[in-house]
Amino acid sequence: MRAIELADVGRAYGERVALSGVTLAVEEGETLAVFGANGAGKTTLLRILASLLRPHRGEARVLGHVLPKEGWAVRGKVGFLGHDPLLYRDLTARENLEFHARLHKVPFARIDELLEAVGLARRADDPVHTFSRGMIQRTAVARAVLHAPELLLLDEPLAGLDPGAAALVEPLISGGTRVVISHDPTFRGDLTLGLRDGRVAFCERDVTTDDVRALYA
Amino acid sequence: MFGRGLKTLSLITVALIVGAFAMVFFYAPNDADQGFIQKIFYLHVPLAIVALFGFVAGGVYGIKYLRTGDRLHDLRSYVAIHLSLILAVGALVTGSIWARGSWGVWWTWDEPTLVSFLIVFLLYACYQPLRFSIEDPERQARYAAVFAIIAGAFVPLNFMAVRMAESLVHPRVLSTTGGSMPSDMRITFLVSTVAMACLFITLWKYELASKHATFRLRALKRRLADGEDAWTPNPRRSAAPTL
Amino acid sequence: MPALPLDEAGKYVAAAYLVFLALVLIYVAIMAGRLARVERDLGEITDLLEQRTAEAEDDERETVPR
Amino acid sequence: MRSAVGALLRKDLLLQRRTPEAVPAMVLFSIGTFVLFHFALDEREVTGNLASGILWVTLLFAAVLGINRLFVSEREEGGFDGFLLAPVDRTSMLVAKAILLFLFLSVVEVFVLAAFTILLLGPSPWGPLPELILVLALANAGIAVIGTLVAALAIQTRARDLIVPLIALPLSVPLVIAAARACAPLLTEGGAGALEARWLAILGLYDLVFGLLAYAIFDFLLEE
Repeated sequence: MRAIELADVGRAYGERVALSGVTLAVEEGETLAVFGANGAGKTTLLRILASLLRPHRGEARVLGHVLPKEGWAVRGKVGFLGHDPLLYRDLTARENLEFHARLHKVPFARIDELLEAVGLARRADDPVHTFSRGMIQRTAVARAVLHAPELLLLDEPLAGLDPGAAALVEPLISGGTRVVISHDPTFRGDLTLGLRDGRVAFCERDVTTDDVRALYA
Repeated sequence: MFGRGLKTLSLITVALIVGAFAMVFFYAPNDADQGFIQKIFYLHVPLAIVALFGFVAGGVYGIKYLRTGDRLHDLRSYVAIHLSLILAVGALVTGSIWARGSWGVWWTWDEPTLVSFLIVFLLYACYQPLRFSIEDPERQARYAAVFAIIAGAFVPLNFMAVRMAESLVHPRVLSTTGGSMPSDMRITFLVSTVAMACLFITLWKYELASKHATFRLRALKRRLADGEDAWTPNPRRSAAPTL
Repeated sequence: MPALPLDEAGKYVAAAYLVFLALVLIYVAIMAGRLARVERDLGEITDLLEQRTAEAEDDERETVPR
Repeated sequence: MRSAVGALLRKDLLLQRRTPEAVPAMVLFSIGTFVLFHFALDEREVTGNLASGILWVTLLFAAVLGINRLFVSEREEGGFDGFLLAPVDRTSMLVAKAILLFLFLSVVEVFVLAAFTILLLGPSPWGPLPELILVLALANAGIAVIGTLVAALAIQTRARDLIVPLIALPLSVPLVIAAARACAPLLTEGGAGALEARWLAILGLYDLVFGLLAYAIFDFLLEE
């Protein structure tokens, strides 16, 4: 089964067309790397895949379900890590995770496991607003993978992380089917998508670093 | 497509309005209590009733929009509420004039129709600002529909509450529509109401046709200008729906 | 409540009906403004179309002699 | 749905306990308004219609403050996205927020009623307390439902602070009519008058109509 199938997907915000004519397919277990300058439509694509945005045209299938009609079936099966950590600043890391665990009906044992894995076990009961940027990002990663999602949608998952923290987080977010937005031109997935001004610049299995760099020129 | 039958409808409306006003002044007798001033009744109450139904119709089209996602329903809802607002202003002003003539004051809290209309008017006056403060056209349509449905349900509830709250001390004509109103007055009132309803429908269709034509024209212009697909949205932000 | 005499009441009744007339006329005026804009838009579209056809003819003329 | 409502409520109450924002502000605002009414009306004591009117107008304005804050944490800290990503019924957000607003109002009313009795009210409200609580509960339910709807409607607009009072005040007119008229005889000097059933009927009808309506259309306010 294909994890993601997009056919001519497009989306506009009012007068501005953010994304148009995206066609691609990602097999199960593969990683799709997405590149593009700021405002090229990367975040819009990610939000459409997470069923947070309704595509205005084209057909989108995620995990075999048509969006937006079957969005309810996709929800809970994707792990979404966007720019925004989606954490309440006045709650502790543990309370935030407990809230999401209740929504996703995940046993609390998983929370301790994850807090240990991202190296936050000692700070778990401090409010998130006392955290540094890297710690917030680590908590957000824990939140995104809390319910063991079938598909991970990640927007620069390693942003703000030092090499040590990145090494902690890496195993949590690799292995399964992924869509990863990155600004590191050396990052490689099984399939690489380049976006420019909301349109597909390339979508291939073999790309060179120069191809990627050309997007930002 | 909205213009179909508009001409016939307009002619019927003109005939009905002229007929209704002629009946008001030449057929209906002067009211026994209030005398000539009661002639305002044939204007004020139909305005109020039609505006009321217009608001509720806006809510019904809001429901249709949410069910189907068809932007034309949003347009219908918007135009119905927009026109009803204008009629509500008319109902308020004529009611106020009636109060001045009858009781010597510009405003009276003893006339539930008038008080309810003020409240309903205040609520619907927020409709345009609400639309205007939402940028994304799709969200604008959706939220406007939700507002139209809430407000549409609010209209009858509000009337009930206000009617119960006001002590009915003044001689009120509307309460006599059922029984003791002379039949020639009742017929005049009915004709006036039908005429007003026809006027509303005519203007509604007229504005729909106008708005629809404007959108299609703009879409055509955009296509000619830069060869873009027709789905590129309208570059001007406004409270009015876009297609 | 004593009924107002006709000459007194007539003013108010006339005022009320005039309000109604004024509302309808203001509406007509607003729609007239919209119609003017539609007319202008139509003019622009016609110009654009003529420009296009003129360009197309120029292209043809250039390619034919060769 | 019950577990989602529970999760949302628990989270909101926790947030409220950690950084109490809405409730203290609503209480202080109400007491300030009573002081203003004292000077504006130049009355040491109020009874009957006047007392009931002051109480309800004050409570309604205080409620608007709470309504304005209801979804702020969701919007500013990504709560909407986090909630929308979870496999739960979207209406649970409405239920949780309406219950939260109901609880806010109830807590506020405990303090406000006490302050009102001390500062302005002539007759003692303790005799007709059960009837008073019945009216308050019915009116709170209405304000909670309509407040949640208006708050969700306004939170995504640019003029949120303006839209909330502009829409919420006219919408709550029937509530205020019924609640104020129902309370007036209860707050009258020299023995409480009887509670009129028709006002309770209006309050109940209002709660029912808008409760069902909110349940049916709330989903559309959360999409995207």
